[in-house]
Amino acid sequence: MIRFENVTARYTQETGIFDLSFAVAKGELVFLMGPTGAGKSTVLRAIIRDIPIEKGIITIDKTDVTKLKQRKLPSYRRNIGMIFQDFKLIKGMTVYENISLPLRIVGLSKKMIKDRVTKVIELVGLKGKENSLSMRLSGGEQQRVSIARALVTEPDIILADEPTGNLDPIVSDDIIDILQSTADKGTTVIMSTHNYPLIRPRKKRFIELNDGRLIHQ
Amino acid sequence: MIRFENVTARYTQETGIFDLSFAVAKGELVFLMGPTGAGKSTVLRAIIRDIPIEKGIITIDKTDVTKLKQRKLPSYRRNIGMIFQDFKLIKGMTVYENISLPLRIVGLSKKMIKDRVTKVIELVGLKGKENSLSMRLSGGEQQRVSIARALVTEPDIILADEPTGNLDPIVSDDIIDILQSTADKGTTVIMSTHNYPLIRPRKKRFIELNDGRLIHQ
Amino acid sequence: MSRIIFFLTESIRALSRARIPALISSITIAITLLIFSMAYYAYVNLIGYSHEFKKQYRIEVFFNPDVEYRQGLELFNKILLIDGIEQGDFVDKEDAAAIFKKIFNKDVIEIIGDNPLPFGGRFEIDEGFRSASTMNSIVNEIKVINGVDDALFSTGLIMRLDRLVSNILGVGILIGIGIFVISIILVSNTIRLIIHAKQDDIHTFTLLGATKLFIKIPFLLEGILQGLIGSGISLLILIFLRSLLFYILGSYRMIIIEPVMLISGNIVAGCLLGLFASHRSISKYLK
Amino acid sequence: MSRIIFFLTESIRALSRARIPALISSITIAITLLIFSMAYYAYVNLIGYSHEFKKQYRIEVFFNPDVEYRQGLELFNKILLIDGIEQGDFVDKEDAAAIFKKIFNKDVIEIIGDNPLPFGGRFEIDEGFRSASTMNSIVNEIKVINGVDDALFSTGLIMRLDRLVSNILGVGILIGIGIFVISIILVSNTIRLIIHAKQDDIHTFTLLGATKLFIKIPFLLEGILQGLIGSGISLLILIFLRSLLFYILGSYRMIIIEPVMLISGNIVAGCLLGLFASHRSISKYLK
Ligand SMILES: Nc1ncnc2c1ncn2[C@@H]1O[C@H](COP(=O)(O)OP(=O)(O)OP(=O)(O)O)[C@@H](O)[C@H]1O
Ligand SMILES: Nc1ncnc2c1ncn2[C@@H]1O[C@H](COP(=O)(O)OP(=O)(O)OP(=O)(O)O)[C@@H](O)[C@H]1O
Ligand SMILES: [Mg+2]
Ligand SMILES: [Mg+2]
Repeated sequence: MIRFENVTARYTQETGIFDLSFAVAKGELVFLMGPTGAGKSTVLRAIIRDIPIEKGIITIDKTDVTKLKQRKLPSYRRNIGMIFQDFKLIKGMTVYENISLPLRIVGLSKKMIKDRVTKVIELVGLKGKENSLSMRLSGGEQQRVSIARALVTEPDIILADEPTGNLDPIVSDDIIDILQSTADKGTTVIMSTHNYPLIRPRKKRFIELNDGRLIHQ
Repeated sequence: MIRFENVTARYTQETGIFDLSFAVAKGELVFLMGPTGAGKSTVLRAIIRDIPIEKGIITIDKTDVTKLKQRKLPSYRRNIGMIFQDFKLIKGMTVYENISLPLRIVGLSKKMIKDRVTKVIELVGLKGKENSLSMRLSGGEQQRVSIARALVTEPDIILADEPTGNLDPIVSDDIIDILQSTADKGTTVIMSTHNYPLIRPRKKRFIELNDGRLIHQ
Repeated sequence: MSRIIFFLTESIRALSRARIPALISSITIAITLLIFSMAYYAYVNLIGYSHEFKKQYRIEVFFNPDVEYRQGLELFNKILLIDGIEQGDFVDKEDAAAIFKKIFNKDVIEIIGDNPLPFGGRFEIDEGFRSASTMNSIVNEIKVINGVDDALFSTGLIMRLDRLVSNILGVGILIGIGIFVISIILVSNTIRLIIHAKQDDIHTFTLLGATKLFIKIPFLLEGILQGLIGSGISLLILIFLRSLLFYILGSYRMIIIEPVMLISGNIVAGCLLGLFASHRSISKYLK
Repeated sequence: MSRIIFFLTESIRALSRARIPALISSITIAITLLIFSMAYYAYVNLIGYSHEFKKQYRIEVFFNPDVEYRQGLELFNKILLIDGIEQGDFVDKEDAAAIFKKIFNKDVIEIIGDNPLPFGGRFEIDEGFRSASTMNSIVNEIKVINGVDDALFSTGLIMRLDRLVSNILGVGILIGIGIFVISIILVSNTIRLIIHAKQDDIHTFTLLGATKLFIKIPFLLEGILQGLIGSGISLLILIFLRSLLFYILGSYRMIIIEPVMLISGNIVAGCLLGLFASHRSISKYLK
């Protein structure tokens, strides 16, 4: 469970998120909507503690993550799979290396890594690209790598920041299906998107932001 | 007018574009479609001479651009406004600086630069963000900067590579409207996209690629 | 004109935004200039030191035993006028006896009852004439003077000093060239790394139609600015070292390089280094 | 174990992908090691040179005028046994006369009809005893020997040499420390620039839950590898310079540092430099 209580996190006086309160249940898939600059990415970055939180409490299960000590952050973040809007791939690494990175951070055995990575590579449709450097991929392929990297650790929480911007509608739908099925297995998923047509048929709960403020949940 | 005649440009044996032939008339807006990895970006990179062309001829108006000398490239490229899929903004520059860059390259006076840049900034909806560093923008804002930078020189050709991936459908439609109106003024526009729903209502000509080969035009 | 100002403000802004890389390359330039300055300083002082050492270059002249005091003085003054003679001491019979005593620890008069030692002179040589060959020709000139019995100088010592000095000069020049080459490599490398990190931006610039010159100029200006900052840092450290040196070696005589020369030299060398290194580096990324 | 191998192959791969930065920092390390090695070499040779120069440290001993040849030899041998005396030349009347002739250009026998000069000796001093104070105590020891009239050494020259040598040693140590500090700054700066360019990747690593150690290790290994490559380059250049030196100065006597020591020293110093510099740099980006 993820709960925001009156969370404020600012970049400048007027940009950021302000006094946000909402909750997402365990195993739920929620869409985070809003126009450009609404603060969707900021919400996700707040959860992963990538920006300082000025006020308010973010609770995950029962712990207040705004109070986590610096040295507790690594293990906290390992339970979160984030798909970054700008992918954040390691340019000098291959597809395989990028996707296996979180598992190597956890310290899994080589064999287990191989099993899991092979599986997600197939899942996101990157088979055959394992050994391509990530900077030598098309935009859509890079986005798939980013998705695979978030899925590979089978985390408790998935934060997907505009995960389908470079994918065509059919593939995008497949990706949302994948996210839905992980949610069904108990993972909490928050996906930010502007793509109303893509999510409209799903009739899921969505949280809507504008100018850093909640306008619908 | 842009004409491809049996153009082949490869990254590896099987990736790239192969034996492509098509033509786009002056003042036309054409969509370039196809799934991830189809070769859309490769086509646009071939036009701007960002990749070596192995075989075939690309003619713009009457010149064969595959034969352009290295030192002719700058002036050739100044007539093309490209919206890059990965934005290619200069991180350390502000919005204003990024957008004015092509004009400074051309050598326009400070005053003219200011006029033009202010106009496109308003056009793409970035007013108020002029002095933000481009790395401090949301994904959608970055994409708008990239669009504005391509429009600001009022080029003869616009190559838009997935220009709306980080924008919501309404803004995306506005952007396509802008591209359409520049085309109506005589600019040739090629826009790559996967977003079929976005362009379907426009009933425009589209060129479809798969695996680097033409499958529809 | 406005373009130049534009480029200048641009590169100052770029520097202030990428402070760490700029600072690092300025430090590298500063270190280079420091080493340069200190090497130059050491070189100047070594030459000075060797000249001082060479003060001991002396020609000993012995007059005929029958030369009397007054005639001896005349001869002495005559020799003093020879080119290359800086100054001299007249050695009379008593002086010679003292030297004898010093060397043999015996009183010559006590031994013989009389002082059989001749008058003579001891002459120091002008700086410009302090080499084995020039001294030899002076000696020959003295020898032919009527009343002079012999003139000598200790060839071995002078040869050795000559060799030492020319060795030091030679090695010094080699080291200088070495430092120069290494400086350029180090500064180039630093700036190359900075530019390497910016190659994506450079590629973007070319895709936007920028000419090579347009891309280069900001980097060159940055290089010059880094050179200026580097020379500033090096001058600060040099001033500090100078005071430290005075404090430690207070009494010691040291040849200090003229401040104007030092400052202008550092600034010019810094700018040239920055300019050259950034030119070299940027050219590698603009084939 | 498998993790170590993983990290190792990882960093070798990283190096081979980012060849330019790796090469540049290896070159910086190589230059540093080169300067180190050459400075050390120069230092060792300077000390050697100064020792050779000091060979001219000599004590002149004069025996009483009534000391006869055989007794003189006995005294001479006695003095040779004194601690600190390396070797000696016996000076008999004829030698003394020759010295007299050399200095005063006069034949003492011609002047007096007899050779009034005493027997004596000229003694060279062991390396360990070549300082003004130790030579003074040796002289005092000699002076009390029965039959010795006087013992002298030229204090001024020795004082000057002493001072020169200790100056050179002092300055040498200062320069050594300076080189050391500058090396670390230069290598750190280079590696810092490389890491600076990777700060986005480092940030991504932390967002993926990597611990500081996990992020650090590859950089440290890379640093060590760069140190290894750097020491390799510096050794190659040193070998080349060595042959060059032999070629140019062939006949000259030079003290060559033992190859084993040079190689191991370079490798160890290179690795430490790379390790230390990368540790310092990466720590700045992992607050
Ligand atoms: N690092 C930053 N420094 C300063 N301001 C920032 C930074 N990142 C984002 N902002 C600003 O904060 C606001 C919210 O940004 P955010 O990235 O959360 O928007 P978003 O909803 O994700 O938009 P998009 O759909 O375009 O990705 C924007 O106005 C943006 O300009
Ligand atoms: N620099 C590169 N080096 C090697 N292969 C590349 C490079 N860039 C792209 N490719 C490969 O070439 C193929 C076509 O890439 P391209 O970027 O043209 O696809 P695209 O149609 O633009 O896809 P997307 O919609 O995902 O952007 C892909 O299979 C991709 O992996
Ligand atoms: Mg966002
Ligand atoms: Mg593409």
